[in-house]
Amino acid sequence: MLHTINKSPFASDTLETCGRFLLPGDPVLFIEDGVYAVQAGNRFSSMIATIQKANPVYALAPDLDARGISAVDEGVTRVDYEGFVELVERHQVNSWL
Amino acid sequence: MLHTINKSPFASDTLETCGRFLLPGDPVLFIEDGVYAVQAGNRFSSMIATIQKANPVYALAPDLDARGISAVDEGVTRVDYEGFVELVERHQVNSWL
Amino acid sequence: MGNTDIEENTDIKKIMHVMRHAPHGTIYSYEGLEMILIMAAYEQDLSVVFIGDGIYALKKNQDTHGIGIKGFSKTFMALDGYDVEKLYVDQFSLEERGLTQDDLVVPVEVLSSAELGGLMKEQDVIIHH
Amino acid sequence: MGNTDIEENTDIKKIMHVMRHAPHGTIYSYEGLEMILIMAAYEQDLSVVFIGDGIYALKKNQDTHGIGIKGFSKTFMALDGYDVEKLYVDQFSLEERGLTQDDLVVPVEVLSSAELGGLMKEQDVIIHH
Amino acid sequence: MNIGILLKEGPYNHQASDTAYKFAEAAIKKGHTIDAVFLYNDGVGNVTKLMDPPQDDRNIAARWDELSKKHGVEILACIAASKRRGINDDVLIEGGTITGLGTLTDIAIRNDRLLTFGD
Amino acid sequence: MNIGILLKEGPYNHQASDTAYKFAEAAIKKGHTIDAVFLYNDGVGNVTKLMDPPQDDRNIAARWDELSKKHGVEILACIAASKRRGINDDVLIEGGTITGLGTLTDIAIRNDRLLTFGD
Repeated sequence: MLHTINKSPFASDTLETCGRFLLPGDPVLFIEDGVYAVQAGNRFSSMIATIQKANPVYALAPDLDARGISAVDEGVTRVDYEGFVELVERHQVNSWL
Repeated sequence: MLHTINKSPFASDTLETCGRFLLPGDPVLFIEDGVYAVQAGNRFSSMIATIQKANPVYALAPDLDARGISAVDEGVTRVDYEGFVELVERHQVNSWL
Repeated sequence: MGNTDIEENTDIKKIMHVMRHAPHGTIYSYEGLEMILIMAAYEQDLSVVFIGDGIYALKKNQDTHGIGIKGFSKTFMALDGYDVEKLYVDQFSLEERGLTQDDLVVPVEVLSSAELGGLMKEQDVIIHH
Repeated sequence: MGNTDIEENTDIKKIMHVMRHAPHGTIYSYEGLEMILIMAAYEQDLSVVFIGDGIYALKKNQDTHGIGIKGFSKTFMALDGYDVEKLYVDQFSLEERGLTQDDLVVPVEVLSSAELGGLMKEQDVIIHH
Repeated sequence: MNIGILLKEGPYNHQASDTAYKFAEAAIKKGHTIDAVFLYNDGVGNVTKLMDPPQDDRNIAARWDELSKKHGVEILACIAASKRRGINDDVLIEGGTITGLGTLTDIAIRNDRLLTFGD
Repeated sequence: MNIGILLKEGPYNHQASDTAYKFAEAAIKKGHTIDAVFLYNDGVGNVTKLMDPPQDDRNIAARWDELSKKHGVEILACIAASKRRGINDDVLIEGGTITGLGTLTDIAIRNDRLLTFGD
């Protein structure tokens, strides 16, 4: 199951909430304001590292670029909208609004 | 200066953010989903107690009633819309949306 | 059993509604409930999960008279009559709010986050409100 | 000095705009900036404060081409030309995001929360975006 | 006391509209003047006369219209925000006016208070 | 693969509408079928033809209209949510339809995926 997160972790509890329901192996895709979570070296970097122990983490590249985020946490994979579609091809989707 | 907070502290960072900018004596009024902050015995009770050391805390009674909150943290004053107006008569307003 | 039956069988989808917003401050919980009531007529495998502030929609003794907005907590009691019987509450969210099952208007099953994660994994469709 | 002059003088209001939302995910920051640009023509005592995710609006190297939304970070550079010179950033919010002044498109004054609280207290009007 | 209101969210979806109305009502009852309600962001959605909620629910647009007619409260929608969201004179309630942000600045200047309601 | 989209926020105010569109575009390009975009909550605001954004900005309603006409994607607005917010046939884009929540249920049942975009 693909989990998408579209909220800034600083403003909203969505990342922390979603994190409790992830099963090992479930991919997590950050989109929209959610991508601030994977900016390298912010307060949430250790949480992202923890998630990555059991779950692949993706971030939507156009959303990163729009926000001027060039450096993302290690191990985070950048995908474009086509990559988003490919993740949806492979998984049912759980959009944590 | 009257500070109003209208977001649930569980979902949003508004309470914690506003808290950093309060000056001693400034009243804080919780409205709408913000009133969940003063429900007695939840995770934010100690933060409300800390704020009350320097700031009077109010909560909008119609919003408490609408949410079924009968027990509020000690020291929190219930006001109706008329009481809201009275606070505005006495203070400039800072609405933390 | 013919192919038609099998076909019909696979047409039953597991649809989960996840209530995440507090009532009244925003409409998501209310309009979410409206959606659940309509979907209930379609004989799918529906479940409703309350996570985070979504739990507050079930709080007893809500009186919305003063804010001039229609209350709807009692409508959750009607779900049973629509054969929507799978109501789950996230234990962590409940405890964090200092609430217990006794504070809620309907009987629910309280589950751990891990158990709910497992249920989510089984779904064909998940809609957050 | 006549009464008229005093009257005019007290007509100058201290108006503070508090930018609190990240850009692009919602429109608040963009429409907030539109409001500031119009108000700038009215010769009031304007200030703009960036708190929490509001700081992200000032982040360098934003390229919104891929999401199909107009970028506006460079418009903050134009504020100076409109005599909006009081741009303040909350130090705590900046550090929490692993950012420094070098990451921002315009020169700002970085203040502590206590200092910003003091500035807020002096205002006639505060508008959050 | 003269009070201006800035309302930044649309009807029904957020409580902001209801709280702003209840506040205005209480302030008027206490003898204050509500100078204007200025609608910004999605707030412009408050003044479409096409709104048609269930019969047992409040009609938010009609309520603002009545406040305008009964108490002379100006109900103003920002033109730029309105254009983005499909609000124009064709759908505007009688008591509403579409205007620019300069008007909001005047409201901020001429009143003792400017209160913001939103999300 | 057949995909349905549920869009829960209005245009411009939230990025949801843009992300949903970009996703639909990419999915179609990859050979998938976008069956329908169902608009709920403030999402119904996506389909008013009165929308008139600045010339250098995208026109979100026109974009959905085009998606409908070019690729046969049904653009559907929930009737109850629309009535609350003043969306009716008078202001609806040509490619849009106002319908009930039963239609969303059908969309959820008949597609391989139902993706939600919102706030």
